[in-house]
Amino acid sequence: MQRMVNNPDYAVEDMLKGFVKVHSDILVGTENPRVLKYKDAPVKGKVGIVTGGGSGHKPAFAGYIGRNMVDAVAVGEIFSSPTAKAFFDAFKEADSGAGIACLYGNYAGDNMNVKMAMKMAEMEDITVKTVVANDDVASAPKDQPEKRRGVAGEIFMWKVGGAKAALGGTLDEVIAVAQKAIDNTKSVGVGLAPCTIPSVGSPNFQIEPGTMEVGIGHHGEPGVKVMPLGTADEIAEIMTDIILPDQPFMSGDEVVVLVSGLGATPVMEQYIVYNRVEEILAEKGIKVHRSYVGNYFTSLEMMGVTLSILKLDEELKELVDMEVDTMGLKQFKY
Amino acid sequence: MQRMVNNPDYAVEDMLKGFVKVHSDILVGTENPRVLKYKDAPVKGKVGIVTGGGSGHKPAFAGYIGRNMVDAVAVGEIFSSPTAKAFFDAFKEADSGAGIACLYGNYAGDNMNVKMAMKMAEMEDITVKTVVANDDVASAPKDQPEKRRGVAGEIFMWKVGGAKAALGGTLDEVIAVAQKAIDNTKSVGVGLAPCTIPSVGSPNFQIEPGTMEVGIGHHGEPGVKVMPLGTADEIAEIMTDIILPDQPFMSGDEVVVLVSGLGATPVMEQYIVYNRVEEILAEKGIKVHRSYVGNYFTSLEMMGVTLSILKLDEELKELVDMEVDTMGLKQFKY
Amino acid sequence: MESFKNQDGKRIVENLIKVIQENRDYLSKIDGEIGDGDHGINMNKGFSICQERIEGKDMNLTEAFKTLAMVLMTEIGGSMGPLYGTMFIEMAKQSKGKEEIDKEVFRQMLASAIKEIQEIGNAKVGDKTLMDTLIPALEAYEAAMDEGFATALEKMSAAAERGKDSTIDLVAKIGRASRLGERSRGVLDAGATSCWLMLKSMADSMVQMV
Amino acid sequence: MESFKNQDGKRIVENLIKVIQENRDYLSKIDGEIGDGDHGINMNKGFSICQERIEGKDMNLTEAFKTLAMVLMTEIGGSMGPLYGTMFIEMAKQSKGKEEIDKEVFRQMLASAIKEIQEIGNAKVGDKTLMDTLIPALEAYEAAMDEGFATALEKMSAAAERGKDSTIDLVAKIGRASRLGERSRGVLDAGATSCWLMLKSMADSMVQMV
Ligand SMILES: Nc1ncnc2c1ncn2[C@@H]1O[C@H](COP(=O)(O)OP(=O)(O)O)[C@@H](O)[C@H]1O
Ligand SMILES: Nc1ncnc2c1ncn2[C@@H]1O[C@H](COP(=O)(O)OP(=O)(O)O)[C@@H](O)[C@H]1O
Ligand SMILES: [Mg+2]
Ligand SMILES: [Mg+2]
Ligand SMILES: [Mg+2]
Ligand SMILES: [Mg+2]
Repeated sequence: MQRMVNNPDYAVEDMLKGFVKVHSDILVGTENPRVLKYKDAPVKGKVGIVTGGGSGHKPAFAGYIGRNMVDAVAVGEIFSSPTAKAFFDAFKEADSGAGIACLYGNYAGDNMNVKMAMKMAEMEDITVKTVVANDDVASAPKDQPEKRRGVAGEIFMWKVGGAKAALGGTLDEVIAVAQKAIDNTKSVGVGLAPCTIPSVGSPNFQIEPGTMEVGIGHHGEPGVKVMPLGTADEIAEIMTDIILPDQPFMSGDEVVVLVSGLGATPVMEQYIVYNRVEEILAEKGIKVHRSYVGNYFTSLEMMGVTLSILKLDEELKELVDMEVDTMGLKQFKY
Repeated sequence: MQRMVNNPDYAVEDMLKGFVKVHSDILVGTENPRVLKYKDAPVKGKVGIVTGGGSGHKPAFAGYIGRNMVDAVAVGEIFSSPTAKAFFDAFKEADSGAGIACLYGNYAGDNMNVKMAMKMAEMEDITVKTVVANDDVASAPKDQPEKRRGVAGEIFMWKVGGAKAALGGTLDEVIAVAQKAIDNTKSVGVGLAPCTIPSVGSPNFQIEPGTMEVGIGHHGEPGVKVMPLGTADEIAEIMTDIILPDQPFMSGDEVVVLVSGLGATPVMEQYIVYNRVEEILAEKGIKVHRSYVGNYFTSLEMMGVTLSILKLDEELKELVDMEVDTMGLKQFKY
Repeated sequence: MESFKNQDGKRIVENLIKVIQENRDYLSKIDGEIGDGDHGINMNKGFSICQERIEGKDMNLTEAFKTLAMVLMTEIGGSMGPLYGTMFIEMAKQSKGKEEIDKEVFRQMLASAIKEIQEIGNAKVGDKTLMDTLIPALEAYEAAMDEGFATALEKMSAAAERGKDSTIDLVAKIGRASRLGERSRGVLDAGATSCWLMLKSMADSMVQMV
Repeated sequence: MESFKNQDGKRIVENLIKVIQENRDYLSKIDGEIGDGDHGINMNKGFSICQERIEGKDMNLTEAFKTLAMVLMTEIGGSMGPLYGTMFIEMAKQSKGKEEIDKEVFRQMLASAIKEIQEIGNAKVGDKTLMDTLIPALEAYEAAMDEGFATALEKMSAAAERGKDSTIDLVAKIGRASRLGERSRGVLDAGATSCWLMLKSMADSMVQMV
């Protein structure tokens, strides 16, 4: 395992120390070492945006803390849900009295810990409402949305929810629009090589060289099929074939597209995949309003990409276009 | 080779197509398919900032095109200098009559192609001056600066030169401050795993598992020594031991620190290394004014990091802090 | 009547810690087959923190379970934080104020733990989770209570093992592995395995004490 | 006197292209030992583009060399763009207007190419570059000119091979590999190898024609 850590069991602690040092212009640590918050949080009168999840997905989750996006984040072990206490403390750090929108991904551990944290919050009269991201089309059939995982599409949910909150939206308005964002987002992943949790020391799943796993999850959860490794164009076609019918996305739609590397796939190749994705969308009359390519939501040093497509309406477009200043996503508005 | 390409010989072409689509808010293609430029270039009355180099280093080089940074970039094959023609065309695209600062890295191919491009420019009365980055301390002894390679420290040279040009600096002023930035920058790389050029199909160098190569170059050029793989803290110590005496950086200095991943090393680990780097600097009385951690200058899917440290003075500080909007580096100024 | 003193019970938790530490890599390996490979790491980290917290302190079983539960719930997260945190907080609650732990007290501890875990996790027998260990263990324990505390504990332990083994043939219906469908069949469930290790350890410790 | 027609010379370039295409992987492998492994790819890409440009066209040697040079200089980059671009542009220049290519014309072509390459690249014999192939090749050619064009070409080819082989024992003083110091000893230089392949191919083609 060619990796740079100290005691692998404390990789997350060590990472957080460096992270807070580098990004002190945006975020700060809190009393709970597993909770980071926007330096100006709680923002007076603003709905607090909270998320959280396992580590190993940088920039997710803490990298999306910042102006017009996320206010506080609960940080878990690598690939493991944060504690209920961490979610609860994140609620407290982000709460200015306007309530908390907890926007997180659909994983068993996160569901349980958020549920327990909400019980704790109730006792302190903090109003918390949730949106549970389930954009990963390959993780369950369309009629079982409660089984679908949240993947890179969560970024759209945070972007849109954070923008709405910054514009003064009420908790219900923020929740409604974040829910709309994730309902309108479909994602799929393709894995080319596995990743290794440093404290485990060897990959906990395998992808045979010469093959790829279509529908892979952010922790290496197996996909829907293992296929011979395709060209970038073929991979783009396979992914769009899975995503487009699921919404369905149709001629005349305007969308935001996110191709995120899973960690070790060169950014160069992500652009090659994106190029074909946009061609396919153009062929179908779907217009790309905005796109993102890069390592936006990773899985340590896994190889592969996720593709996420968000269908816009006027409200979502305005919120997606809003200026944002986080470590993982910076966007100027001229 | 678990990679996502089409015809590997045309990976750069395919990448550029996607790149221009995604970043149409910042940059545009030009008549020469191997030259990209800032959408507003040439900016009237402004010195044009041009760079260029081999591909495979994303976000470098084209990712630093944008407001207050680079105006035009010549794009080479993977790990191979752009053509003289591409450099020349980039000069033309960036020239508004105020002259061109060509800020590039010290590699044989780039040196030759820039030299030939400057001859072409002369014939068209375009004034071109150059700064040749040579920040890589491990690539030659201090008394042979002409043999030292340019690595991630080039980003500081572009940032500072671009800011000076945006503030209305003359060509000589831009060249002087870019030269100062690179003279004040020392870098070193540590490699943990090799990379593969897609059209070659297998790594062109090896790093034995359990070892690391100290002083490795951006194309896998061998370093100064091969050692047993250290912890993140040890790696930070080895790198600072090489860099700090070379300037030398001293107590009271203010610096900018850049830890860049080489491609496949999880960002998490880059923060772990950074954490120890900042501790070491603090122990020595060196103050970090600003820091960057992430995949800022990569080598396909190589594992490892580079560390670059820039010693500031008041002029450099102002230029480093200036707002910038490129794909690879976005910075708000409040 | 067979029983042991709450005051002497700390060693039960100490043994639990030891067993988890010894099985760190084994549990991660099992989790790696159809999960994400971190089960042993998560468990080991939590139990080792608990070890530091109770070391050298004068504590009874209730307090030791409570310490373990708080560590799991506030410092571990994952699925195990809430699930096992709930388990041990219930064991602490049901033993609280009892000077002697007899077979009826332990029945309440186990039953209450299982009820609350089910409340939060919504898993049932056959879903390929730790419930496949817990539910048959409780049934076996209750059925054998007439034969004495020690026997009931031994039968609980044996039933837990069978329950754990039963997960091999199951298709996961809950948690990460549930997305695998048929591909999750043929391997043990990690949570069911750690749960068996813990029930067995508790039974062994208690049998020695009663 | 031995000579061949400029008009018939296109096949010399066609053969050059073939030889580079056939040695694409070999050249990259050599470059990979102490360079960055792209030499064969760069060369193959340039020469293959040239192939498309000259295919089916009626061209003399001068025009074919010029096409090759322009492709290398404007579409290939790397070190080879300027170095080999310069080489072939000089070969085009020196053959321009000559209906017959005789041993003196070729001498001028080769000498002028080497002079200009040295001008841009600043390498000398012993630096472990393509100069180690070129300089002895020219020397051998000039020394053998009295023995006739064909013999001179054959001796040039043989000297180029020895020059290429001499790079094995050299420490690189220029280019990427120069940073390796002693570690660059023991392997061929990629540019010296491609240069030998090209001189050999040119000599073979010309010998058949004179
Ligand atoms: N809802 C649930 N109810 C009961 N047990 C569960 C539930 N979800 C998961 N588990 C158990 O958790 C185990 C996995 O634990 P662990 O690997 O530590 O957490 P994670 O799945 O978050 O990585 C599974 O083997 C299963 O036994
Ligand atoms: N200054 C120079 N003069 C002559 N030959 C050179 C010079 N620099 C490099 N070379 C030749 O170029 C070869 C490498 O070419 P190539 O791999 O295509 O380019 P790059 O080094 O840019 O990857 C070396 O083997 C060497 O023979
Ligand atoms: Mg986990
Ligand atoms: Mg090269
Ligand atoms: Mg797990
Ligand atoms: Mg090379």
